Amino acid sequence: MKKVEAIIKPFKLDDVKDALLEVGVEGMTITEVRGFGRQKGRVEIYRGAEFVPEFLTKTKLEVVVDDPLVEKVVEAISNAAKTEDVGAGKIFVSPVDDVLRIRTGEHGKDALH
Amino acid sequence: MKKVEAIIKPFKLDDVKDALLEVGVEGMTITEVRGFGRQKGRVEIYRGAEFVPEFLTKTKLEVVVDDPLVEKVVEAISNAAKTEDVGAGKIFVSPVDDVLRIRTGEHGKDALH
Amino acid sequence: MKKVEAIIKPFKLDDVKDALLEVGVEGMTITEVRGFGRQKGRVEIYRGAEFVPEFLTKTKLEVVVDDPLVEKVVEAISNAAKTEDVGAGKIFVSPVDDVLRIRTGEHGKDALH
Amino acid sequence: MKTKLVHKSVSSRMWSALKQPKWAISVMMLGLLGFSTLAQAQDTLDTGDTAWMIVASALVLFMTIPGLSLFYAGLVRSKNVLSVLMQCFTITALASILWCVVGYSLAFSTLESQTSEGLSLGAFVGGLDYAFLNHLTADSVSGTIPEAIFIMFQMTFFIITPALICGAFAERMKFSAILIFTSIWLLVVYAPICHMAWSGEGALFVRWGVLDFAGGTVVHINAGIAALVACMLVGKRKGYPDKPMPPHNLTMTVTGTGMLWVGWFGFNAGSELAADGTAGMAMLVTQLSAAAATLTWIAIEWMKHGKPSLLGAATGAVAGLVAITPASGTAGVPGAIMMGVISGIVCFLGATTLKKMAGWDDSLDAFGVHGIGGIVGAVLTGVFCAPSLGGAGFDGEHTMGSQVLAQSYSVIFTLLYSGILSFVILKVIDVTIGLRVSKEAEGQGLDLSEHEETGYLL
Amino acid sequence: MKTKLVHKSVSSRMWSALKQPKWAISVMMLGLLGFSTLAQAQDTLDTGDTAWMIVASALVLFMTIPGLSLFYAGLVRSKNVLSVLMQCFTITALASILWCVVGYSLAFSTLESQTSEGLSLGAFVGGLDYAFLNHLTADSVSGTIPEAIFIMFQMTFFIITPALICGAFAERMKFSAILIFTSIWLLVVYAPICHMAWSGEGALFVRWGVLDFAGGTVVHINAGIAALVACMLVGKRKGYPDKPMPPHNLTMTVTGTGMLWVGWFGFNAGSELAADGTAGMAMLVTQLSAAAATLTWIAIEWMKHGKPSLLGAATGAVAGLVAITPASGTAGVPGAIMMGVISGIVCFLGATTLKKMAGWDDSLDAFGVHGIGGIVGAVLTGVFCAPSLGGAGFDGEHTMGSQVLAQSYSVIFTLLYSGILSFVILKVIDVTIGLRVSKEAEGQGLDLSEHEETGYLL
Amino acid sequence: MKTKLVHKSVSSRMWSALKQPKWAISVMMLGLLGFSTLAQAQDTLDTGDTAWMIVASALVLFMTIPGLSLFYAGLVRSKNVLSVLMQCFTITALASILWCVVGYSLAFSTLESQTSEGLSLGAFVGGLDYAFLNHLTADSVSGTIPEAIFIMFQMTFFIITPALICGAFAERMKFSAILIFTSIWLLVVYAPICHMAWSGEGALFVRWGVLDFAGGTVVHINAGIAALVACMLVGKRKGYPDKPMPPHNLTMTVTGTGMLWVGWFGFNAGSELAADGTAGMAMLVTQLSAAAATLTWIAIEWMKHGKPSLLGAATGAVAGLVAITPASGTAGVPGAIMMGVISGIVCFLGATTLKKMAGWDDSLDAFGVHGIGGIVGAVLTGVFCAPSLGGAGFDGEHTMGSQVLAQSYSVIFTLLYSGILSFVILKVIDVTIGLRVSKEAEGQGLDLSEHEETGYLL
Ligand SMILES: Nc1ncnc2c1ncn2[C@@H]1O[C@H](COP(=O)(O)OP(=O)(O)O)[C@@H](O)[C@H]1O
Ligand SMILES: Nc1ncnc2c1ncn2[C@@H]1O[C@H](COP(=O)(O)OP(=O)(O)O)[C@@H](O)[C@H]1O
Ligand SMILES: Nc1ncnc2c1ncn2[C@@H]1O[C@H](COP(=O)(O)OP(=O)(O)O)[C@@H](O)[C@H]1O
Repeated sequence: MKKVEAIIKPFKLDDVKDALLEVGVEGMTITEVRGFGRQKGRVEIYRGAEFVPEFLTKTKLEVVVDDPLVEKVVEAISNAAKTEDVGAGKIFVSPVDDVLRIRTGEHGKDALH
Repeated sequence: MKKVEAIIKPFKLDDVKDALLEVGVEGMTITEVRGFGRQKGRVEIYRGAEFVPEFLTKTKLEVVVDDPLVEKVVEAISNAAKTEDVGAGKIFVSPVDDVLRIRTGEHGKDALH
Repeated sequence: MKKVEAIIKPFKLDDVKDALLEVGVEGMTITEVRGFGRQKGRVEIYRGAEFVPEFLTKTKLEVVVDDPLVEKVVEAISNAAKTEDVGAGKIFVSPVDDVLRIRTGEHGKDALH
Repeated sequence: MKTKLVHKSVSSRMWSALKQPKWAISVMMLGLLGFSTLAQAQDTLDTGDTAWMIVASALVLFMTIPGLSLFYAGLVRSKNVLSVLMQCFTITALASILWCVVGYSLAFSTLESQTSEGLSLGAFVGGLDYAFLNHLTADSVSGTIPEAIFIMFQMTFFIITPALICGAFAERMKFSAILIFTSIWLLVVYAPICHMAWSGEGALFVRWGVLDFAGGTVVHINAGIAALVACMLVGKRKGYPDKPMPPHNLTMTVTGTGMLWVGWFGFNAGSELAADGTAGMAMLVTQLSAAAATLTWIAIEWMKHGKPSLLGAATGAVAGLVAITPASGTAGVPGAIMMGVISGIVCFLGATTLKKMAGWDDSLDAFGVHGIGGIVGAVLTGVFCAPSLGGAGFDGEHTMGSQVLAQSYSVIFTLLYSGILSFVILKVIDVTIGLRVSKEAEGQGLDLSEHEETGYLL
Repeated sequence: MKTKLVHKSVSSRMWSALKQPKWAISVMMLGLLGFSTLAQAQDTLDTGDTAWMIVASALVLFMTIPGLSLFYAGLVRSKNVLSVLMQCFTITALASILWCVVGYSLAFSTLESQTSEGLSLGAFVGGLDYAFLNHLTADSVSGTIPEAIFIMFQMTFFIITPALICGAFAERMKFSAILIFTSIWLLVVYAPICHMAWSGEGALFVRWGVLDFAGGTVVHINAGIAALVACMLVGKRKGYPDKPMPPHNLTMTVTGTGMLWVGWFGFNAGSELAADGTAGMAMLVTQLSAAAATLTWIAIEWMKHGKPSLLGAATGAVAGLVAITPASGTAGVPGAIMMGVISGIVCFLGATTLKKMAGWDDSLDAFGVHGIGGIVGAVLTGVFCAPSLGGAGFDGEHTMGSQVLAQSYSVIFTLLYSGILSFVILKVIDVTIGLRVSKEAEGQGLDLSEHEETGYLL
Repeated sequence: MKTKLVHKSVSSRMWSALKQPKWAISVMMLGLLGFSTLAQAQDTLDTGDTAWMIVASALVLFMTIPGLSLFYAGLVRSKNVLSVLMQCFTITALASILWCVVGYSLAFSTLESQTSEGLSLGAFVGGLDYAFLNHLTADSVSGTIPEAIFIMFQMTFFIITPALICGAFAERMKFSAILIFTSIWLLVVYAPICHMAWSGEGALFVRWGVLDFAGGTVVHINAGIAALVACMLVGKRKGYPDKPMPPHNLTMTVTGTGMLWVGWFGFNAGSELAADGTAGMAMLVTQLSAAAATLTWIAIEWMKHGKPSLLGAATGAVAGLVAITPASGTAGVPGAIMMGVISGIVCFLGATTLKKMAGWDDSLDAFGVHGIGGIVGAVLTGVFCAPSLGGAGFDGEHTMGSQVLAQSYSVIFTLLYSGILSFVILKVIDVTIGLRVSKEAEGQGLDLSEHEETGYLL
């Protein structure tokens, strides 16, 4: 099993979610994060004092999926979250040993569906 | 070492924390997240416009533990977080290569206690 | 590739970020979390009712880096985040299988620079 | 000039004229004759009335900043919170200046034309003789209060009316377009309607015998229909109605509602322009209508959805306040409660069923509450004026039927006048600079895209 | 009817009667004789008094919405923020209607009974002759103000008192139960106590010579003891006192405190029912007591915990405002400062030590501050009325000792009357529909479980 | 005593004296002669004036709590939000007590010294005869209002002035040091300046013929220069100016701005001490200056940065309000608009370019807005008093040139007096207990380190 973690622009969340549901994902977890990357924030000016936010509001999406689905999921996210400019985001894939559904006690694959 | 990550209902946090302390866990990290899963939100109605929140407020708990403790920790969380209805939550277990306690520079197991 | 995850005191974020940029990191993601550990909160008193916050506001910093950089990154964080007292924080290192830059579709190492 | 000031105070107190026909007629005669000796005798400052009207003006300004601003700002998504506050705040500043430059003159100057018998330009709009308030000194008196206070009081109405409209096109309209629209609309739509209702006995609505004590037509219907036109021309928010757009901060909305409610005493009881028994009644009926509408709205929710909501309570309160506005000088206790109940029901339908059916995106229900509540209130004013229903009674020339008819004329006239002109103004802006921000800007939120600021950094 | 109105205005100004015994006696005689000619002469509207009382009424309403609402809402956990706001808001609407239906009549009608010599029903409660305010017209005058304003002013007290009680059972009581309790309590408890204190010279507290200028017994003790009974019957919040439940938004609480403080001038100086020197003194002593109590509270915290807190400052201010309320017409500058200091100390103990010892979960210290502060204030009113302490002086028949005794009678009577009846009302509700939400609902928060809404979506 | 009260009311209405030289002179003569019969005749309470002044006092208090508190609190980082609120709140309490203990006496007592011809101590400061307000009764009258209300009204100025200073050293100064500084500063700096400006015809500024209707020197320049000195002595915030420190909650700031704006009517129109035509004009010009400055500020931003900001609008409004303050009794409509435009431009430069160049860390621009706006306003008051510019006209002895000179004297005097004494007071505190919190405490935020509380637990 893998965890696919994507850092995307907040306003893309809806599209990404829909794309994931289409490829069969049934659950996911969202965290509001602040990202630092190439994309620089827009200059905000407060009483003449310029302020370039180094950290931008981003959305982190985590979805744990069975190995066969990983590629599809990555692709789905990638397509839905794409924008032309810097800061479109990143996807990380990392190993997961096990999953447990608390309510039923199911383990592994079963816990995901 | 493993990281045990649990997505639980926010009002269960207290019970889960107590259960973890009992099995010997000494530290943990909590994040407020929004979850998408089978559990659907309750219909909120704003001036007649129905609004079913797709994403529900959940609490993510992360605890890194030494391998021997993993099973006990998963069980402790699972028992304490259980509710009868959908949305009780999920637990993910994933590998961790190393831990460092910043203050002392200790590594590995030692950094956890 | 590894993910280096650090739980630090919020007011140390600036120093840590600078240290990371110095060792060549180009992106990172920040989450506001609440931590439970040895450090206990300061007693807050509301109308005579004492309240020791068990969970303290912490900052979680995640940075995915190429293997050769891991050690330098851990050291950089560790040095910059160090404080004398309990609660300075923890660093976790865990495996990452792949990275994708959404905008360009680049994979692996390339996606990080 | 004194004579004109008499007209003003007479018209503003038309209600009492209606109750005391003989006095009214004699004053009108004086007006016609320009009999200035008595006029001067009457235009003596009363410190009590002045004290009240200073405060009433402050209260109505308080309704806009921060009252209405907070009410609206809490209802949008957090990425647009500042844009709404900015619109209300800037409109406040802009309207204040416009009012003194020419707005007051267009609304309240009553040059020759109004004294003539037939309909003339003066029945519709004022002249330019008060432009820049050149005539004003600290000694100018209007009725029993300083004219400066009368100007201030009416200015606060000039401010809140366009601010109300902002509710309809929230979260998507360009800031520059809003300012241009507001400026033109205030002079071309508001000032004339205000003149027709409140400038004195030659004015259109006054000829018809319309009762609009505190601004049912002038403020609420006027703003409501402009809001409806605007939201249709600007178009729906991206994602509406499929994507839910729940209020981001209801604590803010209910804080604003409290301020609106309290400020509304300035609006309604202040419209008496004096601290007297009618002001007292206006205050009481305002309270009762708001209360009744609040309870009605949450009762409907409770029955329909199983739970009463805070947003429902707040919206109901505003509906009740809107409805009683034109009637606040003439309705009695039972009338006020009835008007609250009826406006609660009708506005509920307006902001929910009707809006859903019609499919327009009146984001914060500026039309649903102010437009519809205003219409309900204006018409019912004619009903609950009846002494048998506890009202202050009709003018000698009117019965309930004819009064309701007069009220309806003013409603229809305002809907048409404001609706059509708002449409024209907005269309012109649309084809020149455009009404709407880019899609990207809308996605990102107006706070950043229009003002480069962020609401909360908690 | 005129005669009765005289009684009313006399009683409300009992303080001045006490200072000018001769005048007081002669007016009382007039009252007894029903000498209506002079009464009519006296009941002439004064625009200055009217202006002030319109504003005072608005200020007291402002104390509840949004003042007290915000004060309380900031203190609860964020999952219950809307429920508190909703309770205060709905109570405002509900009480407004009830007041006009029958509340005002029960409180202020003074039919035959009060003119008789012995204790009769009229000493305890009013009749039904003012029900639905059928008697009211725009010309009705009470003292020097329109009766509509007198009704409005007293209505705002009728609103805030049950809203205060909400602090005790916050975060766990059913919304429906709150509304039922409030409705019954207002008519069965508030209206009679109000009548006994303020309806005129035949009323119970007036016979005793009790000084309660602005509502120490009627509002604060009355609400405080009901709050205590309620929080005991409803039971502790889940987790209390082991789990800390810190305020979720102190910025909101302190905003509400500022509004309460400012609004309190309407409450206290407004209770003079006129814009005169006593109103002026009432304003000044209100300010000083609040200020002294604020400083006292944070000084105690500083000494005890090493740091002064904002919540402490805000709570202290409210304690000082509560305490001075009954004394605001009679205390002088030194008395006000002393009362502030004493109430700061005693309420600190009440909201901390006593509460901890007693173990009850008075969530937001409705009893700890309003109940205890009210008792302290009511008793001390008898002390600081003394001219030697800067007070306005005693009625010819009273010494400090006898005045304190009279005050104590009213305190004990109110504690018993309100305490027992509140208990009965709540018990009945408990066994019928239940007072408390389910455990699950409490865990989830009342915002979602009772109103299906969420406070913040930042 | 009566005579003294006459002086007071005369001085407070110096503007009108200036317009009606003959009347002024005769009153002055009466004052000199202590001609008490007429004085008594004049000191009759007017209920309308009293009603207005009660409310005006409430409005000015409202400016501080919650107005200014919220304005400032929204501008700091969220870890310091409570500390700012706490400072404003505690200062309110502290200043209230100090005012009654001795502040009022130092400011407004006019013992023998002022009646003498040459400059004497009495021209600079009052005596101690009103200490503890021992002279005060409910019957004391000052002009046409109760003296208690005059005391309250002036107290609210005594409260807001030190609260304004807090903007300069926000986010780093010790709470204890703030309280000590405030206490000394109020008695040693504020009270004398207030005396010199407003205590009557023998006082320094009055001798010079200075026009300061509502507190340009007394409040704004006085606070502004003290703020500048304080922020320089306390030092820059850690990280300033490299690290951006954007406002954490602009919704809070703009809410506070709305409250300030509305409250300012109490400040300016209240300074007339009566409900009359001049109060009316004061209200109107206040509105116009604020509006003009708002538009000016955002216009500059729009041109310079491409976008108008909400913070800009709010800051502009305050700048315009500050500038018109001393002129609000004498400027006309065109003058008010011009003063708004000019103060908008100059304060923009002050809060941006000048601050950046000078390098001081005046965190919330207490000097940039209040100091600079105050200076601009004080000087321009002398210009826009001219009848040719719509003003009320000069005293017989003054021309525009000489008036501007008189204004400049008072500006320079206030800058020097307040600047030097503030420096000395702060230095002494610095070397004794220290002005600044520890580095760690600053990093952690003052909410936790100074008050052990947390602003938001959403
Ligand atoms: N090495 C990294 N580790 C963790 N998060 C990263 C890393 N690099 C980028 N991110 C996250 O991805 C977001 C987008 O990255 P950015 O460099 O701005 O855009 P792009 O990937 O389009 O070049 C950042 O805001 C940050 O949250
Ligand atoms: N595949 C997944 N990846 C990441 N998070 C998930 C996944 N599935 C579920 N979750 C998280 O677990 C929560 C509970 O899941 P849900 O399906 O509602 O309940 P249950 O596990 O009881 O069927 C979700 O709200 C979501 O935050
Ligand atoms: N086993 C753990 N798993 C996850 N997070 C942990 C763990 N132990 C500590 N933490 C995080 O690290 C933070 C610092 O830990 P703490 O024990 O207070 O300090 P120290 O590491 O200096 O002894 C905690 O607040 C918590 O967020």
